[in-house]
Amino acid sequence: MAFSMTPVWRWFHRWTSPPNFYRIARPWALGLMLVGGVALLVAWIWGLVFAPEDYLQGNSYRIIFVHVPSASASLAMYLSMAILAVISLVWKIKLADMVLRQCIPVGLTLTALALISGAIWGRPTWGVYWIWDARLTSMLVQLFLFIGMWAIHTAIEQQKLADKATAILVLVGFVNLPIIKWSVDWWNTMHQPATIRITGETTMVWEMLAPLLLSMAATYCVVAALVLYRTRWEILYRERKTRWVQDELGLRGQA
Amino acid sequence: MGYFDSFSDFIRMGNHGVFVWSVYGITVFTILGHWLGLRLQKRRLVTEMQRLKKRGQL
Amino acid sequence: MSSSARQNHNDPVLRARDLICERDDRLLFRDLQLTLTDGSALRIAGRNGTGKTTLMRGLVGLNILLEGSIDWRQTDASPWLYVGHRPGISAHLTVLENLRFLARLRGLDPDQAALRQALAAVDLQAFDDSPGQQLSAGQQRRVLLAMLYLPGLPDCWVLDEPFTALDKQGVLALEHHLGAHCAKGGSLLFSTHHEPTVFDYATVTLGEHMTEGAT
Amino acid sequence: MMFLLRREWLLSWRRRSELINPLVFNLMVVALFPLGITPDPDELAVLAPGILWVAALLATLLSLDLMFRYDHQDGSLEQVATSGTPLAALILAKILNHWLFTGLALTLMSPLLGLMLNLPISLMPLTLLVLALGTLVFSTIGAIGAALVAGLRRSGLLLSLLVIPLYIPVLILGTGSINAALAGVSFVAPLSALAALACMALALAPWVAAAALQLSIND
Repeated sequence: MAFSMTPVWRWFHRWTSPPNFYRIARPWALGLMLVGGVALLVAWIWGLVFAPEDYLQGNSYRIIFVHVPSASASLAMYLSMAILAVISLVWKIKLADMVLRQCIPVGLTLTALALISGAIWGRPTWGVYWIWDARLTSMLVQLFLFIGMWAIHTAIEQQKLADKATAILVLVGFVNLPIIKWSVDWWNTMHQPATIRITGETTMVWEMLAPLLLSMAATYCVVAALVLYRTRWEILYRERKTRWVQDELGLRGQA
Repeated sequence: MGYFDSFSDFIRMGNHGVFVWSVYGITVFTILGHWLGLRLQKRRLVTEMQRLKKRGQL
Repeated sequence: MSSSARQNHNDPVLRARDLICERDDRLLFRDLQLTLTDGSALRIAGRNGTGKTTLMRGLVGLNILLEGSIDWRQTDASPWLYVGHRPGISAHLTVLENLRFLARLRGLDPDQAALRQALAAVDLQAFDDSPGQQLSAGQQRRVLLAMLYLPGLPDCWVLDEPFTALDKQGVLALEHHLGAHCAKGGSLLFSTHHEPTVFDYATVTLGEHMTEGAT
Repeated sequence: MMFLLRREWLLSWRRRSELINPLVFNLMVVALFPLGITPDPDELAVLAPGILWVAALLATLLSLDLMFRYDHQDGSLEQVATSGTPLAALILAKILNHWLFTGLALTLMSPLLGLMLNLPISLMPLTLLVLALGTLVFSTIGAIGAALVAGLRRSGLLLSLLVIPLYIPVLILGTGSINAALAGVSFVAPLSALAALACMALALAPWVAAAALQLSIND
């Protein structure tokens, strides 16, 4: 490819080299974690203490400041993983594989968190912990998809093969996700559930919306920081046989 | 304080306290879990590498 | 066939540069250069575990662990014919059906006589209607080798340990066949433990610089 | 392409005793539902579409594991991969063949099972049509999963984990069409969506599965 000769490409290659990324990811991870952590704290206090009660759902709606950010972040995570999968398969950037690998547990956690918070929220709203509501059901399928990625990466021993197989599966899942969402929505309307949507379309008052938006932004920061931290670990693990990692872990002085 | 009349009101959240607080508790626990898990993995890697080093297999 | 056409392009059948292969955190080889020209044979040698099979599989696109620049000469069809450790023989197809399938995959359609002739060349003419599962591992391998006796094959043969399943006579016959293939302008990349005597070949030995580095 | 199909067909025919298993499994799973839920004919009629679909889905899963297994073990796959014949062509042949021997067979069984579940006879033609389409998608998407795990040893369960989430739209649309007909409303929307899904899967899956299989051949 002619593109592989351009300075931009060479710069990109150097920038994504594991030792370099390991180095530059640290301040970013730290910064994002701090900003995200503080913002999340502010958003939560705002949402828990100062935001008014919902006239329909009472105080249980305050779960929204966890549920919606984690659900939205889990979707965003899926989108970024699909992009990473393309980068991995087309341009064969090692770093993309490492980030992708560590996105899996984070995405899995976010999806699980959205599901659990949704279920707990369901109890005061619907009177039961679980309703086969369209959003919860799609979320559940998304959890299955994340579990699948994790399972195949664990099952294949050769690192490189595991990476590529996972990337393929991510893309297949990504193409399927809108189809799944659409079909679940259709299924849901057909069975006409007698429910209030926990996150309804009703317009929210500003006092609720503001902390919600802040908590979403904060969650994105924390999630990005977590992925960076985990990627740093993945780099250490995969490059453990190299000199620079052993220096990094303080192993070379000892012998 | 804030929207609530008293601190105990805030904790009770109009009988929804259990639900709200458990969700927030689980969230905090999850974030901490990721962080602690990573530290643990890293420590395990270092000890494993030290063992390899001692045996001269590095 | 097209010996005149073949002379037209002077570029080698295969030019592989800066090959590197890491497996299970172990460096098998690096900075390996290979060039294969028309009418020549190249033997990959080396002890077990030095990456001979990995190298050959990588060259024909069966192993993504092999990295580096691998340039096969552009041809219409697949430029190579690969014989690996696995026989590629289905247990539930007869020997003849298997051989015909191997040919059809490469766009060939040999007639019954050509197929029987090829089977006779590996001394399996009596097994033509036996299902693959009734053959021993060695016999299955020989069915795959029978493919080499079909007309119209690609010019470059990549053979991983082709002599293992054969007796002394079989080895000698195959050596003659390979020699004839090269004499006709075909090229050959192969690995063996023994050293063929019938035709000329160059040798690349894997793992030598590695042992030097280790001790 | 024809010679690939003929080979697959011949191989499946000679291993036909193995191919009976998913069908027997299908029958047994269907028999479990009345035992586990209720023998009441009216209630069963309501559940019938779902039961038929879930059983067909599970039976397909059971048979998927063998799609590439033999060819991978005996080295046929690497002969195909190095021959110049595209892997996608082989995969398409395998998909069609798998559907013929598993999907179509399951479909043809369904009226009988439908009778056992008190599904109205007037719905049988629709059931046949929808199941035929749906099992085609099962085979097609399943090929991707089977290709991903072809190189692994204990892969059956893993394969299910990978493929089940991808089967959910088919299940929804398939049961949805029959349920719609059962309720007396139009089933055109889910049926055409299912057909669209089948076209899309058939067009894309062979290529994706070929990429996956190329990985699985590595060792």
